[in-house]
Amino acid sequence: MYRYIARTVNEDALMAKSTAPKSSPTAEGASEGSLTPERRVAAYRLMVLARLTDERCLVLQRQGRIGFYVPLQGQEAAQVGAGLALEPGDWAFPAYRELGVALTIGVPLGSILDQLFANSGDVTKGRQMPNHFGFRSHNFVVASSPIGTQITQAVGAAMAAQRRGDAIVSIAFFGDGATSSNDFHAALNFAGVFKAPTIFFCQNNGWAISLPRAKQTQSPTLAEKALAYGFPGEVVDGNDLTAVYRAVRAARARALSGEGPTMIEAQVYRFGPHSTSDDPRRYRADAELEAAKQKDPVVRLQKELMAEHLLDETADRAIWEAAKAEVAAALTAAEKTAPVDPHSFLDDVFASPTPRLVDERVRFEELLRDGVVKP
Amino acid sequence: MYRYIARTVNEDALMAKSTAPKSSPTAEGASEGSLTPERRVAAYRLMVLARLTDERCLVLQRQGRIGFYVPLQGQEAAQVGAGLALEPGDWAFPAYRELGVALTIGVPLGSILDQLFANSGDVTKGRQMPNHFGFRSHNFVVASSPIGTQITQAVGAAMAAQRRGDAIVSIAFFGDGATSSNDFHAALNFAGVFKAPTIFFCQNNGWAISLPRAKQTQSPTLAEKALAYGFPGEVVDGNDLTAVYRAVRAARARALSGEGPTMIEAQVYRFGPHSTSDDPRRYRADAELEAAKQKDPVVRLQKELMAEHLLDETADRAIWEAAKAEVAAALTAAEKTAPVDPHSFLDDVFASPTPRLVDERVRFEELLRDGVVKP
Amino acid sequence: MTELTLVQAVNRGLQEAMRADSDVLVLGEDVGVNGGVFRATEGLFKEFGAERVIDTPLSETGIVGTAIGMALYGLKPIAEIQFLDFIYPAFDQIVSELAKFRYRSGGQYPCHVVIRTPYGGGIRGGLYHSQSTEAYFCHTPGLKVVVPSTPADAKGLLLTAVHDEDPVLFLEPKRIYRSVTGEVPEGDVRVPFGVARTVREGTDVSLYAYGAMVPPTVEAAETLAADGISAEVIDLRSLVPLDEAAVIASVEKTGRAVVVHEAARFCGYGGEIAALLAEKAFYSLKAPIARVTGYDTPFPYALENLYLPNAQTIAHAARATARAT
Amino acid sequence: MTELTLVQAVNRGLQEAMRADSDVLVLGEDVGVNGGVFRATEGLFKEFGAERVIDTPLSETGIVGTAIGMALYGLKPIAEIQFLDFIYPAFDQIVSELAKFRYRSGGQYPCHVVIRTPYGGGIRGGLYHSQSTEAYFCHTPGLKVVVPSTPADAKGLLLTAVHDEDPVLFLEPKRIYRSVTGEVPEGDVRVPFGVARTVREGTDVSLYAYGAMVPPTVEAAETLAADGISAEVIDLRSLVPLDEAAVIASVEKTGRAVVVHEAARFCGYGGEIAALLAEKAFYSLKAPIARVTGYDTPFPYALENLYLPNAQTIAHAARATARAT
Ligand SMILES: Cc1ncc(C[n+]2csc(CCOP(=O)(O)OP(=O)(O)O)c2C)c(N)n1
Ligand SMILES: Cc1ncc(C[n+]2csc(CCOP(=O)(O)OP(=O)(O)O)c2C)c(N)n1
Ligand SMILES: [Mg+2]
Ligand SMILES: [Mg+2]
Repeated sequence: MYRYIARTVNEDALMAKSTAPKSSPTAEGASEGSLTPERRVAAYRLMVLARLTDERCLVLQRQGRIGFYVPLQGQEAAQVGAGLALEPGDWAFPAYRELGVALTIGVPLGSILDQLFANSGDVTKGRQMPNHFGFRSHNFVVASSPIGTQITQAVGAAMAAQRRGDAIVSIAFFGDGATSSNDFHAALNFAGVFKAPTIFFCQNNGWAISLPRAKQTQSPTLAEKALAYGFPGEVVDGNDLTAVYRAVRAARARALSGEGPTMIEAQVYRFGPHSTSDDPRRYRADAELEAAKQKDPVVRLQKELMAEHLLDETADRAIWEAAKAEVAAALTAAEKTAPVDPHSFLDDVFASPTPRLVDERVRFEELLRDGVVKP
Repeated sequence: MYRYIARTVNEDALMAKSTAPKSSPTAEGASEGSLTPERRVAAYRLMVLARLTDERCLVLQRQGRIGFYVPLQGQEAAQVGAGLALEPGDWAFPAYRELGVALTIGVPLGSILDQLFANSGDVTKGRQMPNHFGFRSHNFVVASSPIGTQITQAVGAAMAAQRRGDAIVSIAFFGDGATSSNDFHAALNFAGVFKAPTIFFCQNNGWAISLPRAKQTQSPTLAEKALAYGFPGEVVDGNDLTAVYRAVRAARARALSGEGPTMIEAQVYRFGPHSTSDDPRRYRADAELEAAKQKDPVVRLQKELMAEHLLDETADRAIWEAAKAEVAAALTAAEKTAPVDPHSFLDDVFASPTPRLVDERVRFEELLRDGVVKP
Repeated sequence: MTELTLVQAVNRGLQEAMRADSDVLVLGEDVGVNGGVFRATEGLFKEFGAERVIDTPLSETGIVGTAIGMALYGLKPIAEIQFLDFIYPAFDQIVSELAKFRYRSGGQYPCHVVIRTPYGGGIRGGLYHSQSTEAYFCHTPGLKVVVPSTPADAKGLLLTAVHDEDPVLFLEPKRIYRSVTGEVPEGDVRVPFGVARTVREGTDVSLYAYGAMVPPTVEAAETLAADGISAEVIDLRSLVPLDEAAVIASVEKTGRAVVVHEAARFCGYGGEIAALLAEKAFYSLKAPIARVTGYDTPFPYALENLYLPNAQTIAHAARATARAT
Repeated sequence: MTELTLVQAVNRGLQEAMRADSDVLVLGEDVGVNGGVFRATEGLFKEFGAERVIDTPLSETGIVGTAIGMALYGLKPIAEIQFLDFIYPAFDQIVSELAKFRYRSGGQYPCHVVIRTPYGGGIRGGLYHSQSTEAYFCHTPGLKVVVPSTPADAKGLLLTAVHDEDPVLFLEPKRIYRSVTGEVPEGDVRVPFGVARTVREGTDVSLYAYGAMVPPTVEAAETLAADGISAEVIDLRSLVPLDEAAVIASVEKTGRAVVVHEAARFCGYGGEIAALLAEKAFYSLKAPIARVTGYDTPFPYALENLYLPNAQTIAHAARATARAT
């Protein structure tokens, strides 16, 4: 019974039972694993749209037109790849960086911008900081700021679907930093025990604000943490759209077949600051960023599509122009949209207001009427 | 980069890099791993004392002489083995079941009984339920009830020792159930990152109240969870005193050499109820208990010592009689000790009382004086 | 009507709700095969099976976090936390998530989870099996908090909780789980939230209490009656939403108020009642507002009987309040 | 004396304490190389190194849990929680462990951890970068809770906190981190706990505030002065232990009280102040006690300016209180 476990430094052992081939952009065939050329071009369009939206939003924030912004550049392939692998009915539990997932599953850009502007078109009614999206219409559960909490919730939703007999999965999006959270542990443990049809999709972008991946945990990969909960984890190149898509499809199939959860670690790199409040020059070397940019997922897919003659320069230019126009139009519309109703912050605490809240509304109306507070 | 990790079902891989031989009672030699015959006999004495104390306390609780009790039967070898492996200066962070550890590191039985009786001899001043021991004199940090919290604290103490340059380790005691707690995750992660000289000593007694080990987590062993944090975990037969001792000594040496933490899963079985509030017949099969009792750690060591002629029936009887007498004497003393001072519940909230607490004491004194409350 | 203990009434409430709606399920530690450490879920596992009476790993984070996910999906989970003292690993999920889901999603995601948990002292449970920290939750907008003190209210409030559309913390006074019995109506008979219960009418002083403090408060009122003091006893039972009208109306009648709870005094729930009266019933008040509460110390083990309010200390404070000039 | 912002004063306090005692160390998320997301720990990593300015993984449980272990061992850890809104994963360690260690060990194990954390609204931070939940901690026996509103107090209270023997929650009003500047003494100049600060004397109405609510409360007092109402402004600053004597003395003079805080009203800290006055200054009170607070909703993003108290709403309530008959 005396045994000593030393897998930690044994990279080979990790791969011993590899069930999937090393990725290669040409490895297609298994329908679950393949993206048609059309879908890859569509994915490219989405990645370009996400990239341009992002660039624009960073400017909007600097101009004071939106209050805050969380950029996603460098994570487009991971987000679009994962989004494409989902089916209608699946439930996504995002963190705050998942704008690209939202676009991919069909959330209109305008709805996204309305949230960033916290205007009257924002379905979350201006209650949350920018990037904390939620679209019930798309089973894109409203994000919150506390790191990790959505992971456990995703497991609960999956358990509920299981109980109802619904053939859907839930997918939790989170970062490398979130693997240190309480909820990561609880979620993966419950998912393992209850064989919940959940996909744990970790975008390891190398940083939790200023803390590099290497200082977050001593495990060689994040994916292998899944083993501590009795199910497989997988590392995937998050700059490789097809690889991400394939991994999520496989995890989805596994979940639906009743085999339980999978963790996927998509290795990407955060090109921008953590958020518009952050200055990464304080803690990270330019060289690291430059090296990462060599693997830019948008450029990578662009090159692949061109090499495969699925795209030429004219078509490419058209895609970028169309995206630019789409962003501009959506932006104009969002900025024209009326601000949020000043009374609305008192709504939705409960299904119907308690007497205390009714009182508070009366008090607030009086303050407004008397000019003590001004909207 | 596409790789699939499937160690979970591969028991062989677990053992691939085993650095220690399979246990065998005769494998001695390395001084770290050996217990002298004298120390093994002394260990047996402690195990007998723990067993008899336990039996007596269960009776005391049924008789209403103490309010509550948490038995440890079945875990004597794990506790005494671990306790023997510690050195003065090491810090123990126990849960509520570690009476045997306390005895082993030299806490007088009388002090233990005083805590169970919550009398004026209780160094914790009757503030906690029975079994929540704490003895600063022995670096046996006061136990609390919330599961898991001491594990993270043990890591902090180890980091502090590291910073001070003290050549000591901390050891956290916890059960199988506690591996599901938030603190387990935080503690092992921090310990891995900071290479804290901590030993995570998990007594897997098969149950978290009514939840069997198999339903707590899907990982094949608990020990292998350590790998998710980048350090080794080890499964040890918790009924084998020497194996436990050896594992803890090895972990201790590793910690002191700066290599970092180790997790040890001592596989034992909880013979009794979870606590005196519990009725295990509701959820566990008699047969399972009977099978476990075949491996009774006290009987096992008794047989080993006899086979090795370190003990004969006369000496054995003397050990049991002496222990019985010790328990009886300590009990008489504890029952004679005065109850805790009725004013004392207002002390020790802060280093010195705030005005509010001074007021409350005045109010309390008035109530006492006026006979409104009666001690 | 059946005569039941308070914990049996909880059990019947759960059974009733689960029979009526297959979306209702129970999850928590030891709730299944074992029937709960206080037997509140006794028999449910047998009747409804492991899919609806879920024994979870030892993680309150996991219990509440997954319950939230289930609720978002449309189920009606009832999570048991074994002791209120052990709810803190779930505190982030409760205050950051459960309480705020409806609000922060702009009403898109109601999140209806019921969290049941035994609370309070008097069972020789020491620091971690005795606390009353209802004020934390009452101070968290978006949560409802209720505390029965009778078997009928236990079942009736629980049924309301299960059918409510908002998250509810359902606090069970474990000290009177078995010591209080009473008639409980059969079937789906609900007790509404936001309505206090006048246990005893009176004209000289208003005594506000809830949970396990109701019986000693009533006993105190009886003692006071012998002294010629007529005390009104209000069982608040719905801490959020609070029946402010009833709280105020009583003091408008008596002019004097004593608030009773087990929790530590400083920033406890009694502070809110006192503040409410000092704002909205100020001109009716004839005497300082008294609070009879636990002391501002952690909860002690050996001396809990000295720490906790009882009929004598309540009567003592009420007498002083009734006579203050 | 140097003119500093509030956050600079915090930084100087940390530096001072770390220079004076090598047992003092800082740990938290992004506190090291990055100098803290608000720059409160700027420069410390460079001066004291990675052993004393510890960048931790993203786990508040781990931060406070390990800080407790360090404190038990004898170090003096100062844990930073990036936002008060993110303290809840550590709530169990704080309320169950940190607050109770000394008590439950019979005084054997003091546990002196300082937890620093920015709190409060007004920075467009939405639900999770704006909350003021001090009442949770004030209701937890065994914890001290302080809130500076000036740079001098920020440094002085922090130094007291570091040298105190008990656990201290040190709340930093992030809204005025940079907007408030003031003279700060050099060296180890401490501001004692348990002593309120009278910001402005007055005779007609007492205004109690703390943290980022102090400046608008002072502004309100100035407005009132123009109306002929003399308002006294008390900066409570030490919430636990509270300077009850000062709170009561002010109302004994003015007869009227308004309590101001950002937190939601129900069961907020203002309730305790009102209850204290309604008990111990009852006969001095001439008007209902008013509370000017956040609403009983989660903290909103777009409309936070409507949610938060400001000089106008404070003056409005104070005027009504001063004139009530
Ligand atoms: C519980 C909690 N602690 C701290 C924070 C502050 N914080 C916001 S994002 C972040 C880092 C998250 O890193 P990661 O999970 O890798 O996600 P990424 O931002 O890289 O996408 C931190 C520490 C928080 N939001 N929640
Ligand atoms: C946070 C928390 N949740 C629940 C409990 C109630 N409880 C007490 S002991 C226990 C089971 C612990 O099992 P394990 O860790 O295996 O230790 P053992 O009792 O078997 O030694 C539970 C659920 C608790 N004490 N703390
Ligand atoms: Mg990251
Ligand atoms: Mg166990």
